[in-house]
Amino acid sequence: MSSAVSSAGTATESGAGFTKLTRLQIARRAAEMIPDGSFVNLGIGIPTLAANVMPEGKEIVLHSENGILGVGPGPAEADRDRDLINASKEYVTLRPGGSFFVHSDAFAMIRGGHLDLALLGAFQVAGNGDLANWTTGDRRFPPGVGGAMDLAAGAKGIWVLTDHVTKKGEPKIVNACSLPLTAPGVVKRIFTDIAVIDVTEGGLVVREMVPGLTLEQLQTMTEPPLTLAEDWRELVVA
Amino acid sequence: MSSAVSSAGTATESGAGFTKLTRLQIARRAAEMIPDGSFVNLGIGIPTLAANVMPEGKEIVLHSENGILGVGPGPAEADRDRDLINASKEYVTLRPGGSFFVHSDAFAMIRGGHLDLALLGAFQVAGNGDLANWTTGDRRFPPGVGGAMDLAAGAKGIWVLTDHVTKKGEPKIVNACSLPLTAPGVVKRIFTDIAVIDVTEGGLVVREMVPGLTLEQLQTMTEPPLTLAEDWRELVVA
Amino acid sequence: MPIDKIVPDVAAAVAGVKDGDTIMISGFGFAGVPNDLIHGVLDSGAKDLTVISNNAGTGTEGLAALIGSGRVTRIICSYPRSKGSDLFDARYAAGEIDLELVPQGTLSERMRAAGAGVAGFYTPTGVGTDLAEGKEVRNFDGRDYVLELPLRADLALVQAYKADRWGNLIYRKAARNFGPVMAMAADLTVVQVREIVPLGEMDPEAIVTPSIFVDRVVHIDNDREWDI
Amino acid sequence: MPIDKIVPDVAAAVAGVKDGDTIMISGFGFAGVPNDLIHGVLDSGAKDLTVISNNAGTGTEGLAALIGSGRVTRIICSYPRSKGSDLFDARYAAGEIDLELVPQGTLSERMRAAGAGVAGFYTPTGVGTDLAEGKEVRNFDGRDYVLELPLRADLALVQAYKADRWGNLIYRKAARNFGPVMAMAADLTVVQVREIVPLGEMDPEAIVTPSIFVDRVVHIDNDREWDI
Repeated sequence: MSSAVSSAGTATESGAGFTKLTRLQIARRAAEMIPDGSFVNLGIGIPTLAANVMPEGKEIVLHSENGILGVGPGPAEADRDRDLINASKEYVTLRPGGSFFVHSDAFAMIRGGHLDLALLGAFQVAGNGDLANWTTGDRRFPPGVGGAMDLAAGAKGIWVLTDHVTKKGEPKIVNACSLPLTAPGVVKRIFTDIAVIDVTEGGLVVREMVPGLTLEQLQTMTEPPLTLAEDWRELVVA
Repeated sequence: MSSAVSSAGTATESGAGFTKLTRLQIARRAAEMIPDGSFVNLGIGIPTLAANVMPEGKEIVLHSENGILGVGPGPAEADRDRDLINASKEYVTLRPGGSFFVHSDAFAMIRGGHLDLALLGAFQVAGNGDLANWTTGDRRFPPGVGGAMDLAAGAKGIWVLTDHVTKKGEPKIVNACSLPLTAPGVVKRIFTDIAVIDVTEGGLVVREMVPGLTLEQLQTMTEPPLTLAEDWRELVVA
Repeated sequence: MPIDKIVPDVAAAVAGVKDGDTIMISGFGFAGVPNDLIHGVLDSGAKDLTVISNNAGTGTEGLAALIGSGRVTRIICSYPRSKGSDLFDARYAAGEIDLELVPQGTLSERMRAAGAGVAGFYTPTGVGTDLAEGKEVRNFDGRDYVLELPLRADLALVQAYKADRWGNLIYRKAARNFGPVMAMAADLTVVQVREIVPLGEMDPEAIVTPSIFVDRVVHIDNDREWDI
Repeated sequence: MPIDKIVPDVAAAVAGVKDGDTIMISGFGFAGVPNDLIHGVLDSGAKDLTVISNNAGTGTEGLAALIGSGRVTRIICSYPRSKGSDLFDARYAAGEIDLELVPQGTLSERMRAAGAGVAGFYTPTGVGTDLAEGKEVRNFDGRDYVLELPLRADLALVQAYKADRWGNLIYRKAARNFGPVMAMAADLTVVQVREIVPLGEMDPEAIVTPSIFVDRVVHIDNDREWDI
């Protein structure tokens, strides 16, 4: 990464009049925007948190690739069932109307384009929607891919939920992914701890920014050029 | 067909000291030879009759390609259920231990080589095991294939149950099928109304003949050369 | 808002069907045929239809009626001719309907492929026969296989036994047949059921078609039935 | 003679496993892992094994123990590294185990293909990524797909919930996961269940793995379990 990028990272670290969202708040904002009635898969990481903050008044059906539709929130400790876990291997519950099925059917749903949305984590997202979220390329450790490539290639819409920059302050939204791809050109929307950005044919369009953040500041933390949506709004989450 | 063949047909019609089996007897003889514990599909025609004459003391599980394992005999008229029919569209019953499944799974069982045996009808069988049983090639009528090709290509063993000659007296066991093939080289054993014949790499081997029939007579009704098994026996069915 | 896929009647169930559509119709023999939905399509007036179904209808109602109406220009099936398939037979003899004959297992697997996002698969079925003519044949580990492509539809008409408002389905006995794969393979899956149950009443272990594959459900107390 | 696939103990269940075998092991995370059967294979002494499983084991028992024993020379899986997968991680770092990494949906579909007699299929998963390297890519209707080949095994070890003497199976909740496709894809399918029920007691509409796919069943009252 360039030094310009590093200094942008430093700028955010020093605080510049804005407050980052927590991981749960990122999940909550994404959950709020899921259309009512959608069938949605929640990937490992920040997306999984969304299961516990689904908006009231909407009926959204959560899919887990280990063979569950209708995933509910995590159970009380006393109600944990070793046979009922989600794809992140966390204890979950089943909502009325939920169902269990074989793994190959879970992925038929994914690959066949039946999921309205998959919310995924990311190491990097490129301006053209390329997604890298399965390996950091660190050869000391065995890589793992899980269902990431199937979800990225199969769901009708891919939303990414991620911190805006790495722990070192480097942009995760980049001109071209340096890490191995999960799938090319699939990401439609990016929820970060400071912004909501749409990936469009005309480039990245900022829909929301946290209060106090300017487009210029956001641009220093983002490699591809950003434009601000005419109807952009402040990114505020309960 | 050649005139030699026609005259062979005529010879059988005139009666030559032997009695042909009925269709039910053909089915019964085949059923008797199914190994205990087998999973078996019964095709349309004579094979379907076997469901009602399965041997006592053996447990054989019948598969129907419309999504049933554990097909039982036909019900009394009062017990007919419009939702419970076999691949021949006849009313059937379900045995304890039976199960229902989707059509694609029924054919996964077939194509995946999980069936021990399929008993099929035939228009023609060639000496090399080629099977023709799906169309007479009569262009006045629309052809239908059903599950014949899947069964012929997929089951571990294919037994054919058929009259030995056509209504015109022409051989159905031929040097080369003149009718369109269902699958090449798949038939392992042929049960006819006068003989049981194995298809081997060394040619057709007669295992059983009805009492009074000679190999010479049988050969006149059969195109490929026949050899008699050393341990051949009389084909007698209750 | 609660998800509610239940529609009030057959007309609402098939609303949107249009000329030129490809329509899957469940059923094997007389079991599992969504006869009420078929008559809904007939009543809609839609024409130039392609039908994907195992059979081509018997008697004078249901699929036979739809074919007899002349609105079906093409049928993809495994076994069109049966006792009583006179309406189809006549159209076929007159050259008024195209027939694509597909082995039954290939038919259901092609639908599953469409539903599962598989763009093609190699099957041993049909190798060395007329039905593999013009298709790619490829050898894997010493055996030949035919490349088959997915079959999808604009609309699937399915008969099931019970549904809830999410569209979860269970079927009854051999009437299950093609329903679950057709439900996966169509843009719009419409189901007629004999019973609607409250959400959560179905055993989650026993649901055959999960809600994600179903778009509309209509309750038909007494299925149209007739002898073959 | 009545069909009876029930065997008395784990040793009888895994009898015949041999050096060089490819073994499928059901389970996703800690749900549905046939830990008792895995220890049966461990006790058998068989070596040079290839394991096909979603994960590579955690902790010190079950699959982790088998891998830790050095008897597994190759693993085909989607997600080997988890919290607690230290025994695998060490073998991997030392170059003592080959890893074929397969996307999870491709993994289950390749098993289903093996079980269903499909010799290959085209999937969009992995296109344009390192995991498609060296594989045939083909365009259908404007989109690229990767050719994937079936995955089969000599032996499948499956955990299910209930079985009868024919080998019909039902599973419990998310412990179903890979069990049904593995049962289809192996020459010998061995199942550990928590309960054996009389033939005919299972609802024929709700049986998940029909008897035809199962070879041996062993009753394990209390599955071996441990924290991850």
